[in-house]
Amino acid sequence: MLGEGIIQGLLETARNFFGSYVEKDRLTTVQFPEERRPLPEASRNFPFLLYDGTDPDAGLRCVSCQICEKECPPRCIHIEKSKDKKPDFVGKMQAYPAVFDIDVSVCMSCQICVEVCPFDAIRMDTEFELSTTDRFGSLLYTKRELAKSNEYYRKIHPTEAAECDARRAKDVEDTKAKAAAAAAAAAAKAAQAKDPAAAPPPASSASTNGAAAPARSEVKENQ
Amino acid sequence: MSNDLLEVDPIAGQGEIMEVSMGPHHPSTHGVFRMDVRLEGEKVVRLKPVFGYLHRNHEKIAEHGAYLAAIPYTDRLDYLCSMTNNWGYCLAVEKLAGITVPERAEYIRVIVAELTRFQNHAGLVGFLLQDMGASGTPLMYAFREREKVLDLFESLSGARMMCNYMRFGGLRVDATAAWLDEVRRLLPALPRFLDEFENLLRANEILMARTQGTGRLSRELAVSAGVTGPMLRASGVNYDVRKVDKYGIYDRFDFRVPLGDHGDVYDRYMMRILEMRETVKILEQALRGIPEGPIMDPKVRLRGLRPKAGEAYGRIESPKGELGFFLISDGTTNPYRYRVRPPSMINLTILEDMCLGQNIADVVVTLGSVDIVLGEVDR
Amino acid sequence: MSTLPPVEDIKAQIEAGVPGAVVTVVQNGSPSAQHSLLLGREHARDAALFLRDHAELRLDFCSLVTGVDWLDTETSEKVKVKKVVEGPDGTQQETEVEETRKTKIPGYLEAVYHLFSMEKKHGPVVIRVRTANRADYAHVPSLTPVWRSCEFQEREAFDLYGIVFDGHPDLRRILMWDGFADFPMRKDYVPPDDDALATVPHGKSPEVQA
Amino acid sequence: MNAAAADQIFVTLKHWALVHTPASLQVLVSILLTIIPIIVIFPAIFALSVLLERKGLGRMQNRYGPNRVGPFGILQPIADALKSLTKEDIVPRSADHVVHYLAPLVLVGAAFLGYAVLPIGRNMVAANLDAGVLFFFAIGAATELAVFMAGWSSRNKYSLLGAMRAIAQMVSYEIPLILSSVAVVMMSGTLSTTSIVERQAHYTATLAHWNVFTPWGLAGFFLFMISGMAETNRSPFDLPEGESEIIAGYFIEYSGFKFALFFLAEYLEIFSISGLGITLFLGGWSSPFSFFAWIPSWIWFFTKLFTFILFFIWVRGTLPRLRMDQLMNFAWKFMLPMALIVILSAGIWRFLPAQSAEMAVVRWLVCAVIIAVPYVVLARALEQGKRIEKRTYRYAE
Repeated sequence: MLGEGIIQGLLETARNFFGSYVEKDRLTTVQFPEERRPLPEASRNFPFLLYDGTDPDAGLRCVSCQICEKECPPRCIHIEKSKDKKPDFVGKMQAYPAVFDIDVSVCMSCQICVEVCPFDAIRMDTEFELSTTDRFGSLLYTKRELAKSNEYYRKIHPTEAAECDARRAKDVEDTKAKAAAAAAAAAAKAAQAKDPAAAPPPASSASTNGAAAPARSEVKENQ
Repeated sequence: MSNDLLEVDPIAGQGEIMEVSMGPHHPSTHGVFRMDVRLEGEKVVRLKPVFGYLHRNHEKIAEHGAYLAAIPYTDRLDYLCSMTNNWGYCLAVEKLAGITVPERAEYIRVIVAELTRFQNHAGLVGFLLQDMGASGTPLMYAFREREKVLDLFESLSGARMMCNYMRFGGLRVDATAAWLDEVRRLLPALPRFLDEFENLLRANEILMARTQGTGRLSRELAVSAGVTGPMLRASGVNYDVRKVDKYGIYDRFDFRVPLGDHGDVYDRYMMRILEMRETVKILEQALRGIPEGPIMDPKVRLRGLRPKAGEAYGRIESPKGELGFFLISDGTTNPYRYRVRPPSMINLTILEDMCLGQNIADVVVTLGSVDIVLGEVDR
Repeated sequence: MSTLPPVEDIKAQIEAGVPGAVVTVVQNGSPSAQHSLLLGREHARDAALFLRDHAELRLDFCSLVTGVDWLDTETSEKVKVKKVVEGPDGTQQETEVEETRKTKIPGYLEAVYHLFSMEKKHGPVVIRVRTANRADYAHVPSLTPVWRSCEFQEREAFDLYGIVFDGHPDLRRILMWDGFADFPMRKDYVPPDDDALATVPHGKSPEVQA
Repeated sequence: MNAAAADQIFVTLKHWALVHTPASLQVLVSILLTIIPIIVIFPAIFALSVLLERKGLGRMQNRYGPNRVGPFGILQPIADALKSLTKEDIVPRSADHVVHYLAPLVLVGAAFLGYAVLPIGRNMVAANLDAGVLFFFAIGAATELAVFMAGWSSRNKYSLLGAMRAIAQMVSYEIPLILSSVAVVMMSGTLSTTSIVERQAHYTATLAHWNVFTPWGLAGFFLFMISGMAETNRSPFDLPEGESEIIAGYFIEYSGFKFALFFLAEYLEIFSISGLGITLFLGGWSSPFSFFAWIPSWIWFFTKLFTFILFFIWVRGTLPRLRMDQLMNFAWKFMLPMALIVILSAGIWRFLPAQSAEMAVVRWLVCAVIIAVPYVVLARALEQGKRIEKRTYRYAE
């Protein structure tokens, strides 16, 4: 009969009207500045550069391999390699970025730079209140603005950071083991030279380097 | 396509023709879209869709980048359904390079794609009613549910709309057990929302009067014009790429494809409602069957993928219709030719045929029922 | 769902069904193995109609229309040629000498159609039609009269590649604006450097300037 | 202070003020004291109902609604007013400037004039005209002129479409609107709004003699309210401004304060139509039960008015918009015949005797059937004419 569906609809809106005062899950709106939803751990916004320790200049993990620059779909990363080198966390001499700019007005938060970085040097931030009054200049983030500490990373992405830390700790250990093995081998060689009869078996600990190893070789290939 | 309420039209053919340019700034064109409409009174005598305002030459951009770099750009095609866009592209690359996908990844793909379908259909129905002048109530109900789905996407992929989640050969990150539990918790709420929606609107006389018999599309024209998705099925053609191609693991799920008989706006609206119910069924099955295992084919090189020279066309059933990606490889790291088959744009081909002789108010409703997203139409 | 015969069979069927049609099978080297049929321009529309109306094929659904730009290519192949060379001892002797021969293949534009059947639920059959050259407006027959779905996609190929589809009912630019002169999807297209919204040039951050 | 004094407090105040003014100014002061409250109170209700509408719609849509300006957002109307006052007033270059300027003024003026004959309480009516109902409809028709002035002068295709829609709609719906009130006029035997209310302010047992308690009154009331909604361009009849089709209709080219005037006029019309509906069918300022008669009459009037406003908001939050042809169809093929039948039913009611209780019940039933049967027939015809149906769908496996 004419009007039946209309009355049904009216009842439904009335139910929602009163329901919105009673049932919490009807109101999905959050009163933003006062009330903030916790961001999920996977949340991502714009990239930042990680550094270890307290000094952003000394501890910056980036070795300016420029993979992210090349892979970035909108090409918003600009890197200039340093002339000199400095030791990285395992003690290997590596270049560092003299200039590392990200134009976040161009960046589309796709996270591909994070995925391709073999050095765990670039990660996604969760900070989203980034408005500026200047259209271009303040949205061009330089190395200094981008550098954030590992502690910050642990705070915003705890699970991911723990994995990353474990991987790096293993790297350090492997390097140490490698160095120790190399030292042992050298010592053995020296001993062998003295006494060829007592030769130890060759060191086997230097082979495992986990996920970082193939990535590293890839870096060389690309360069 | 006669207007049954105005059977007698004594001044037909004598009236003055008024040209109205609907859009690009118009509240109901779903973005920057223009229709050059010629009106005789309020009756449409000609309608030419004009678009390209959002054109950014997506295909050229993708041809300039590596295979990996195109994935985040596919998010921006149909920006409401980034997950299915990712899937379409990844499927094409997988065909091109002969990559297999682990089972767990296939299940997660189905889950996120069906969630996408749900939120897209819910949003579309809301927008359609908004176009009919329902002052936002259905839209807000739809958005309330969509919000929950987007929250899930955010906690899975890190972003609500631009998910950039799938990779050729699998997925970027695994879904945690907690996430799957979240989806399980959400599932019962979805049919409840659909019931509410039906209460609000299904028997509503105004809705029926506005949509039944409006924007009719015949079966033959729909097939010839390559219309796909719910719009095609509303015209009574049983063609769902999920059933036809059985891509991914869709042959493992038990779901039905609703079909309409009239091909009008009401049927298109109901197709979406019924498909949402089927989607919930697929989700339930997928969540029951999801195995443990890897989510990425370890042999795949995401960076610097160099497929053998050749070409491949991969297509999926996106919420809007058949979303296809056509790739030609010349053996280098960049696709030689990258082409999207945008369902929204092709579904627009017959917009004029559907609108001729109708009221200007029906144009808006008919356009709303096509379900276009200008990001995809214009690319 | 019926299965589709191999492309060679379809080629034979077209050649039998459309008198005078020239059909070539284009092999596809990728694992997808979607081989395609190259139709001659003169009989392309007849062949398309044949494919659409054929009782077993019933390719009633043209899913995708693509323009592809193939630039002029130069292939160089190494050929071993026998030559008479003066030997070190002064005698004439025949030796095989490698020589590179360069062949210039003129480029062309190509329209690729992916056909499926909604009735039989099979596909894809890929057909290609090539233009004679890469001139500004290169012609192929339009298949819009066969499949309505080609209408916008052919317009798009015209807009972005400059392929003129003869017999298209409404061939105008579709994505670019009407006054636009070039064809941006062509491989040799150079975008004009007039981006008014270009951001700050990279490397000009205050740190560097200082 | 007793109930009667509270009831008549504004009347007494006005008298007191008049007594203390010099005789030469008394006429002027009397006029001002009548007009100024109307000009102040109804726009204040406008502000309040806009807030209510936004909050109510918000809650119906599971949102909060405005809640930032002041506690619970109650100062939102002030913020809105400030915004519209400070906005730039844009007049299209090709517009007819004079008419464009006049249209909102004429509209607001016409909207205010209707209040002259609305009794908002016992002895509280600005102008007690003998032909009050006629005056109201005559003034109501003047709004059509203003709407067309706005649509025409803007030189915009959408506004012209909107204006044409508005004219067609208003003219069509004025007929059932007037016809449904003819039944009341017929039964009351007067065109004066105050007399119509007074005739309803009697009680049998405890129940008032409101027209809405009779079958013809109930049907007439619904017809009146539906036509009223259409007359004031409220959802679901908001076609003249249908923002999803013709963007904002006839006031598309208005901004700032002129736009606010259109907005104000629209709500004023809603209030005045509701007020007339209350006067004709719901006993005006009288209470429904005799034991509530101690509540001051003006409180009753405004309570009823707010109930109406809330109902309008509720309907707006629920229904999609009709199409032009369906709207016309509804007016001419359903509303008009129904209004005529209501008149017939009222006539029969008038002449059927109702001395005993049984007779009264019989009379009630007879008149109800006279209305119900045509309703079923006409509704069927309307649905079949449009061929609308609930559908079932098949599935492919």
